[in-house]
Amino acid sequence: MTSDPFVASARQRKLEALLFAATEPLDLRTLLNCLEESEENTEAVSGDLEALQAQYRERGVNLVKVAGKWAFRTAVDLASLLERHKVVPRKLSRAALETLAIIAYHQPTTRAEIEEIRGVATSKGTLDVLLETGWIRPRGRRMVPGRPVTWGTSDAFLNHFGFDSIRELPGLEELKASGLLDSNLPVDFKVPVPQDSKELRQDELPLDTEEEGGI
Amino acid sequence: MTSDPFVASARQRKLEALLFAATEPLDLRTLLNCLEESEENTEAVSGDLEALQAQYRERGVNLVKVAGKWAFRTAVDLASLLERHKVVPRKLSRAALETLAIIAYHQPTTRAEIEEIRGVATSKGTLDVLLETGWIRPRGRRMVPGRPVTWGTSDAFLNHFGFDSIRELPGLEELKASGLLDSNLPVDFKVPVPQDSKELRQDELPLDTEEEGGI
Amino acid sequence: MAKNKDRHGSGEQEGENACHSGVTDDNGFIVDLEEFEGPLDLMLDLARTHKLDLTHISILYLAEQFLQYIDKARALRLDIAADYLMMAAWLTYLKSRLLLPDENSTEEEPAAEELAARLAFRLQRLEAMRGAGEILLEGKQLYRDFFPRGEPEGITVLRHSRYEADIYDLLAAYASGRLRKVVDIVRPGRERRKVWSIKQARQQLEKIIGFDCQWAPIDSLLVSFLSDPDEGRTALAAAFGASLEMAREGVVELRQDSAFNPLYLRRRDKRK
Repeated sequence: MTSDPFVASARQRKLEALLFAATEPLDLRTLLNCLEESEENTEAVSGDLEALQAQYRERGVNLVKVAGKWAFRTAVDLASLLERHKVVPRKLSRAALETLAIIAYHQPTTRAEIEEIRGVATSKGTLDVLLETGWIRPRGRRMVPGRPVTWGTSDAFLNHFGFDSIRELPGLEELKASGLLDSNLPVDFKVPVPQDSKELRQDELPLDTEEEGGI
Repeated sequence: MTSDPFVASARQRKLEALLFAATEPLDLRTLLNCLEESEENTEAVSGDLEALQAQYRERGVNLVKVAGKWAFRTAVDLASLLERHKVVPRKLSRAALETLAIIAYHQPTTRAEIEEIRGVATSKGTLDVLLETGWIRPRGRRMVPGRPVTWGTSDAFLNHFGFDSIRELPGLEELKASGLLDSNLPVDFKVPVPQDSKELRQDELPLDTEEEGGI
Repeated sequence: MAKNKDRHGSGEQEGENACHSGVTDDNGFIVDLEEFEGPLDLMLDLARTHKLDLTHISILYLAEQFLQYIDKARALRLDIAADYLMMAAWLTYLKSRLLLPDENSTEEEPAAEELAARLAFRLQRLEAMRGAGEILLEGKQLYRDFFPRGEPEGITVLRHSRYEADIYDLLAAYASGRLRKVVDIVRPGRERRKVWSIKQARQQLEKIIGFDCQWAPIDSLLVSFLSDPDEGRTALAAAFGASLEMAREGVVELRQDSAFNPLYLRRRDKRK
């Protein structure tokens, strides 16, 4: 019966309470003191501690001896249980959304190109946040001086936004029709047809393996 | 044999570890979350907690339910052993203690009602002292002219006095039966039952957020 | 009465309490109103001193005690707070109602017995609450009678971010970002190029004629440079001025077949 009370002697109960309430591991001498037991009972108290240790051996809480002192500790195999994972929903900043969209439409694209399109410098944080979302990935390096990383979207991006293919992103006419883009745009205003093929383009070099994931 | 290991199921071990490690009482929902158990197992986990409670009944450490949450606490009969962990609480003035009792037994109650019962004006300091203990909290506002704040006890109150629910207040039944919890006349004989539920009563309005904690 | 002893014993108290040292009457009874928290408190104290049972209370007797006490305080010229005097007045009234037959009582006024019962109830209730507070303190308390774990490991909460964005946000951010850039280009253009300078027009013409020696109408040459059609007029005017200047310098040749016809321009062939 797991619900039977398990039995402890009066002294074991006291030891249990003392060790539970203690703010640090306690040595035998301190325990004897607290129990107001004489030195003669050192052996007996020691025996009780070992008995308690045995009783708790298979429990979620163990009685352990560290540096000669006794303490209750949660069982080592249950450590992961003591980490509660909490998922915090977070909204992407406008800058991050815009950068993500530019990467989606203009991929493969470099940071410099993103900045050129946005007209402002992209902070390192923005790309970091996007990397954390798992929606963008470094694809390769552009064959230009400096070999900047080219960015593209991942399958996770398609997944999150519910696209079967990147080509389902609305084009210029659809954006105009939805009212998101003004219809009086300059004639040369273009929205590229996005493509996220896994193969590198002619002007892309593979990422060095050790640099993958870096900026 | 007192040194036989006492047996616990895998889930009981986990519950034990969680409750031992926790810095505050945990409710069933939190425990289910930590165990990654589905809602369906609420009953089973609840059963395990009761089994644990029974297992620890005669130990130096007990599993108790306070304010609807579970926590390990040292056995009450061993208090004298733990003298050095005692925290001497700030002594409440007679006025503060009386006010606390009135709030506990008559909640939700307004300052005017407290004054009616005590027959004197309540100084701002009295409520401040009680707020400082964390045992009382402003609940809402009474739907009467002036919209006075209604006061009630907090979970910290239950926690401190070791009650699972406000219904465990000593002498509550007797006071109720004698009609002494009625803030009106005995002839009216409508006996309010103290309740500290988070939901507001019909005659309570929510506090404005910015006023929370104020008098 | 422990309370009186305590209070008297504490002697010099701060503030308003300090001026009222206790005054003992013949029975060793101390008159010190400052010790009480209002008339109800005083009455409860009197009831206890005179061993009155609040459940079968003799309100009349208690009222007399109260009035005597106030009289004593008055004789000793102690300051008496208004609420005590009010209570005294009310008790005098109650006493008279209780003593005299209720001949001229009206429907509106509650019976004297009811008034007395109300007072008895209030006293009982206050005493009950006082008792409840004491019982509460005598009960089990955390860190006095039971203790939590002294050294809890704690449960660590690891926060993971889950980013949320919907397709509308994404497209709106893209569209507004692209539009912002368009506005960036066009707006300063409009302001700056509202009026083309001759110098500006000449720079443009020099670029164009650099790689073409064919006759070309000035207006159509300029069109490719205009992002805003409204600028046509000022551009043409400036270009006309610039072309005259360039013709004078021998860089270009100009031709117009007749008045109001298109004005043609070409680079002068240096080999000629």
